[in-house]
Amino acid sequence: MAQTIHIEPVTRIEGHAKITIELDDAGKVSDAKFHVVEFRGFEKFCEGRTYPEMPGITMRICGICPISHMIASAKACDAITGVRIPKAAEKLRRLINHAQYVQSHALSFFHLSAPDLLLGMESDPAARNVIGLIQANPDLARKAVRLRQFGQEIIRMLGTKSVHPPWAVPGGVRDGLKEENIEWIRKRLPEEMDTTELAIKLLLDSYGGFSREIEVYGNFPSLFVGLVTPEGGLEFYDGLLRVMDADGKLLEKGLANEKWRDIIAEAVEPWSYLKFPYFKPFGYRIGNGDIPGLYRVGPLARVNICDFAGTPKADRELRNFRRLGKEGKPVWSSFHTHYARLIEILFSLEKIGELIEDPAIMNGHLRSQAGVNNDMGVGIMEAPRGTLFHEYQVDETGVLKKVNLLVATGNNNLAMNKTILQIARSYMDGASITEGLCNRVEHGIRLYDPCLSCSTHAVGQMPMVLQLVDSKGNLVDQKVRG
Amino acid sequence: MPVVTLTINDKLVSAQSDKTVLEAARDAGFEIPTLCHLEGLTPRGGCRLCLVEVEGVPRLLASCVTQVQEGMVVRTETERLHNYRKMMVELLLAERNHVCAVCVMNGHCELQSLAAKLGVDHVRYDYLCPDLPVDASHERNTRDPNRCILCARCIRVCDEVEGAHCLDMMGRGIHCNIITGMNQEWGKARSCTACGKCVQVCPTGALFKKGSSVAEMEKQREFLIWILDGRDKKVWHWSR
Amino acid sequence: MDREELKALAQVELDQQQRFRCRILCCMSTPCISSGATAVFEALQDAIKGGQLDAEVEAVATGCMGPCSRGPLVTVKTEGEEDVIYEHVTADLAMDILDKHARKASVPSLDRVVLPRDIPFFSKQVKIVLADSGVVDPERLESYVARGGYTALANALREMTPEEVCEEISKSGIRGRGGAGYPSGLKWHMVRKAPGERKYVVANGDEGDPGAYMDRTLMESDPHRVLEGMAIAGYAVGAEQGYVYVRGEYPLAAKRLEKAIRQAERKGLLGNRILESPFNFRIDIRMGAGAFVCGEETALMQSIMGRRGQPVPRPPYPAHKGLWGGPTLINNVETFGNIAAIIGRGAEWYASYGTEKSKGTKIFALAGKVVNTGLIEVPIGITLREIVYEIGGGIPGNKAFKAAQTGGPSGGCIPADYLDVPIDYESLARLGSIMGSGGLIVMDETSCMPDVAKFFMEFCMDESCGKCGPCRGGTVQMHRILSKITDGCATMDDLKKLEELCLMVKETSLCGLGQTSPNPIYSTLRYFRAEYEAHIKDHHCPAGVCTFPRKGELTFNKVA
Amino acid sequence: MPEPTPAKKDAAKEKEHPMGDPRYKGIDRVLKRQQYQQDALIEVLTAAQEAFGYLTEESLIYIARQLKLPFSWVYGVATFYHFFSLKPQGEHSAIVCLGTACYVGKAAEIVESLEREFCVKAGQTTSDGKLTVTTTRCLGCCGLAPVVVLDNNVLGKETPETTLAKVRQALGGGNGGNGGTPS
Amino acid sequence: MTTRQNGKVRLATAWFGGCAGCHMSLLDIDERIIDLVKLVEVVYTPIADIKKFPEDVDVTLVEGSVANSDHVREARDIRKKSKIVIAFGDCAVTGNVPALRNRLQVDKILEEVYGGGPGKPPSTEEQYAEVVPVLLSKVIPLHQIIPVDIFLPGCPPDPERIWTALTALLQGGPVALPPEMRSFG
Repeated sequence: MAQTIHIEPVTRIEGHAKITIELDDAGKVSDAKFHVVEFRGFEKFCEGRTYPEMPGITMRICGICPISHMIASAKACDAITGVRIPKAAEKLRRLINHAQYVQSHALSFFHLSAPDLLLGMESDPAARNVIGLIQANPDLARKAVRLRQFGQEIIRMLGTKSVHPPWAVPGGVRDGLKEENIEWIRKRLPEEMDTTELAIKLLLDSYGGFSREIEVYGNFPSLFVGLVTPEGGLEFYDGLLRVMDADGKLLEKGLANEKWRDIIAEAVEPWSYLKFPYFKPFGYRIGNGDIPGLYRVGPLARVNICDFAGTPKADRELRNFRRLGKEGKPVWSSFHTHYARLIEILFSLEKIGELIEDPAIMNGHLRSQAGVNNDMGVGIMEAPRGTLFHEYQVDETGVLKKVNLLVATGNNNLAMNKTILQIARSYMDGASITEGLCNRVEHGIRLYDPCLSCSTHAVGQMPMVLQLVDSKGNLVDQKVRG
Repeated sequence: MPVVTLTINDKLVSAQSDKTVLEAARDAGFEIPTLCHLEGLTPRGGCRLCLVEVEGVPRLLASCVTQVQEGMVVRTETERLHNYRKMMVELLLAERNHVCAVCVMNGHCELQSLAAKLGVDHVRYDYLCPDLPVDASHERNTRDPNRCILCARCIRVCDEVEGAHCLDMMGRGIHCNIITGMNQEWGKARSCTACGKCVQVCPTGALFKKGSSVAEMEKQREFLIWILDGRDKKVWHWSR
Repeated sequence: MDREELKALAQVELDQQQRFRCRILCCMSTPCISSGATAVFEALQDAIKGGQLDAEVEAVATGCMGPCSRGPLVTVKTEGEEDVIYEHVTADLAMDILDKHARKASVPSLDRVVLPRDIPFFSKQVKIVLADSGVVDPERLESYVARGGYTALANALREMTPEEVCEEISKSGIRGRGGAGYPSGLKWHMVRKAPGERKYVVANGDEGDPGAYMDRTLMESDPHRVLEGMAIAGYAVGAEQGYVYVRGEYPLAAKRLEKAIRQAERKGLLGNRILESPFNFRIDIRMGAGAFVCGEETALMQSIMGRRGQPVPRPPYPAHKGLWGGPTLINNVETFGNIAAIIGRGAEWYASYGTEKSKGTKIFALAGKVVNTGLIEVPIGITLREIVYEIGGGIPGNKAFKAAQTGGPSGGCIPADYLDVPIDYESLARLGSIMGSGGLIVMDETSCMPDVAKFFMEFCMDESCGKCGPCRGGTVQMHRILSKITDGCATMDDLKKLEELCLMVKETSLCGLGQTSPNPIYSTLRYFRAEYEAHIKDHHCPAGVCTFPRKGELTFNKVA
Repeated sequence: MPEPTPAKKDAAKEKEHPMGDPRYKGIDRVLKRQQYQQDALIEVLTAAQEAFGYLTEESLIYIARQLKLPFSWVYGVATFYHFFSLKPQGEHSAIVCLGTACYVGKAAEIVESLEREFCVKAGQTTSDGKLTVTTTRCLGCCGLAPVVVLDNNVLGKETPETTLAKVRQALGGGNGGNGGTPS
Repeated sequence: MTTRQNGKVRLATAWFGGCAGCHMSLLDIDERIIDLVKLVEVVYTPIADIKKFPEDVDVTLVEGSVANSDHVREARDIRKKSKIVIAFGDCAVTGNVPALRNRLQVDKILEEVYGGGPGKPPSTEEQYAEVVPVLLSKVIPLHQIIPVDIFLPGCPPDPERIWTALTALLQGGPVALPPEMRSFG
């Protein structure tokens, strides 16, 4: 008897979503779907606004990574005006972006995923959360809170608010740093570096207990997409698009941003408000249901595709990370995203250290002025969760005619679906739903740290109901957790 | 000019007899909220926020258009007035698409700060959500009717101070709207002198400097008094 | 022309009329025309000419005779006989009428359409303003003069000082017929005393209340009466320029007024040196263009000056600073219709009609669920029961009287419990309604009161000028809540919100339109609250008007 | 079908108006009679509406120039009053009175039936330009409620059925129903 | 506020149509969160694993606007089970940015956003109707669906604002924010 299991809402992710698992007549998992259940329509309601308002509007797509949207949007606006922004402004934008990586990755690792890693995948769901963590390990929790705060505080210094700061504008930024800010950052950096290294140690120490998870949590060949510096280094703010296949071969070495449409197209499915982007040259679905154009973005992809990080500590960890891939291939298992994420925090902290010591960052010229010079602008950057695309078309007065947003989480949509299918297949036995299974499937999603607010069209809280539905759609069993 | 004595909120106040109750109250240190009123423009009495109670008068009077009278007893802050003012601000917020968070005037807006001051922390009425297009055709200024409260300050400054009368109001009731020229694109309205006065007097983000980003627009209104004093009284305000 | 010549002119006209043995008066006001009066009149004229009756019989086109729903109406005046009124006259019946009255033939079929003169519809009425309506030919000055027209003006110019005229108006106790009931004499005195080079007199004929059409009838049926009243006012307050502001929907009224002004100017009854006195007075017509708010005096003045009809705050009142800054006397057309009678027959005579505080008569437009609809003029103080059941002939179809709506969108509903309340300014105000311009709509049990309130609120919402926030936004929100109620998806909280809004809009709006817009809600809530609650709590419309597609169940989008 | 304005026929005979359209003469007459006074704006607009059937943008500009008024002023006045239309009207017009007496007489049902039959919303003209359906607030014929004005003829005591029949007839032939065929 | 046996207030947070920024701002009270955890028992929140909204909650913070049928259902459930409901942030209080779509027709937006790509757009197939909720024609603030006790505007509300309100509430006092702490945006 075929059945469908519903997980609703998926929790400890940033947004609203549901999961359904379909079982065939033999009780084997035949498919698993990740549903994004909200729609906000940014692409449509932004039409008719003027482009300089876009950084402020689009950052409201997400409360966790507003900086990414603000900057991607500002970059798209820069392209519309056709100006090169002042050096100091670029450095400041990089600084705020690194600050965001610190706070966002810290949130993902400590607040959302660590409860599974440190308390166990099958521990009591009532305590398996950040509050449980605070109670179990207040010292670590305090460190985690302070790491996130460090990032948020830098954002507040520059933009007056830690969430949705009205700061980046077309042509540059609105405000610079003060001496005392640099002093504060300098003083706090070592502590945050220690916390990150501690986290890496905790994670790697726990690896022994997760060998099965490493094996089946999104461990499949796929393409990897992300930005790299012209030299091939790890890059978040600006750079060239690189596409690597599962064997480590570069399909695109460094594509100019404006050409992103050549490699990425989007599909839609009736069961999700989130679109399904795929690598265009390889196509969407083929006869046997495989999706050859499936690619992954985010920390795992970024760390896989870059040739080097460019800072000593991050490069040291990167070398260690590379050993996890089999036969010199890229690292496939999404479980290692946690590690990649921590490497990126390290990288960001090192970069922040570099940037504040650069005298050029204190230059007072922060903004270039210009009107509409191009009818189109593309802004691509690496958000914590992956590559983020903003593309605007404007009329000659600067009013938006068309807005296209392809957000990080969207890029991972196909991969997330495949990941939960893989997890469900290996942990599902018989027709009974265990709490542990639910959480494992959800953790599979959490690996991607999906920001569903970000998924533009989509946001959702993931309540979790597992439902067994027979092939005729009748409810057979239901498990509501909580 | 003869001077009259009146009582405002139990305080004895004297004022020149050609002053309005609003002016007298403000001179005496009482804050009466206003939106359509702006010193230097002819009073309009449209926003009704400056309503006050006057003893012996059954109706509430708009203080911006009511002249002081000897022996007048005025109250500017009663619970009734406060409630009405709150409701008026709620009605204004409901009739157009005021999204403070992504407005160019966020943090500097008169409507926003007035709402906060009056304790409007939510709007009890249905949002009407009209679909109004933004006009960015002008080389310097942008008009977003979604944020307009129809106070007509822009119309008055354009007519009375600049003398261009490029702006006016069209339609009626809830369908009123500010227009430029023959309801044409602002950039094509030849009577506009691009002086930008309308932008500066606008209390909200309905008129803003082109290219402003969210929360970036701030307005300066001193120019109005500078012009009027210079023009009418031959008194010039030299800044610094 | 002077006073003697005026008398002579009247005599000539009277002599002329007496030459006819029989005069057939055809009502040619808008309602009768739309019922086919033109054909009747033309058939009569043709037959008179064709039958060589020109010397003895005259067909006259007149204004309104009152019972509009019975049109086309024809009155036959025969020497030495009582006047006979016929209803529902067709061209064929007109021939029968001619046969019977001009040729003295016996036409029994006509008995069916004779309207008895002794029915309460006529006997209960007192016609002062409408005295000549349906009698005189509105397109001929002489016709009005023959009825004593313009003698009041002549007497005032000759025998009274402006001060005395104002005093006479004060003594008569007449109050503004536009709705608010402000004592006219006071206003006249104010304008007279106000300093100002140029003063103006304005007749407000922007009759916007849906359901009221007495001003139109007066302007169409007896335009000279209005002009004479204005001229007297001009003399009294010291104005040399007058305007009649005619509602845009009334082209016929404007046409007849225009004609009347030209005739009067030609005879020296308007213009320079009126009736050989030093008094000059010109009258111009200004047409409205479809805006109810222009009935509000400050908006009306804006409109006369060619601007958007948005009210301006008072004070200053028009009496001090009105048109182009000059003191301006604004009275309703009906008010001006009373002036000639007051000056002509004296304030004391006038004050003998009405109640202690409300003198004279008032015209009502009786409409809705009542047998006799039409225009009636009754002494102030008459009871609603007399109007509905005697003059109006009761409710058709044996249905129950539910309420009478007076005062239009600014007024309220009077329920059956108060049928015996005398109709005057104060009593109506106590019941939560107003006299208004005189619309009186009778509603029976098939009218749903929340729906009625919604109807009026929609009117106010459409007609709000948009200048002040409370009216602009408040009317829309009140209408929304009423819609929710009639759609069956409101809550008691909504009702509370509605009441709060009512009070706020009433107390804070800039002009009368906004201030009175909640009145229909107030009065229906006051007397029919249970009906509102039935809609909200039980999703049931007692009158069976509102339909609730999803009874008790609200879909999300409905709520949204 | 009404004449496409008689003024056009005389165009050849009369001297051309500087605006290139003889219908402007009607406006000029009123302008002169009102001595180009700015406060006569509403009268002049009325004349323009009579001449053109609606207020064309060109005519508004012409009036503004003649009266030396700002464009925005003229446009503001023209849109304040319901009488003025800035869109061309249909060949035929059906105005349904929604005054109180007509409302009590269920005039709303007449509007609905017209809207349904001819696929228009009140205030709009059918896509083929044949019929304009509008509503008004009291024509002062309350004794005859509900009232419909069809091509300037006042019809009293109407029902949805009688009105539909008369409108169909006015549109020519009994099958006026295709008047609003969406294009 | 009644105190429980463990002396803790039962607190829940929920998240409708919004961006999570208000939750982030709540986390931005930083180390005070550790103090907060001593006073409250967090019984439901998107960042914990409890799937079903529990009974008998003292205070619920609701972030986000009401934008689809799931939100309506959840809001009503929350109201039933919570003593105090707080509209948390501008989206819940005014509709805010998500309400920008209100001037458009929802079907048209869906068509335009999802048209063009390969595959079928969301919600067109019946079998997913239960999974993918129906969008409301207008995005509305929370108080238009359920009664709301306290409004905490801001996009997002500043951490200080949240802390002031929460501490006032936890101390059993009324929440009266000063003017500078209650402005929209």
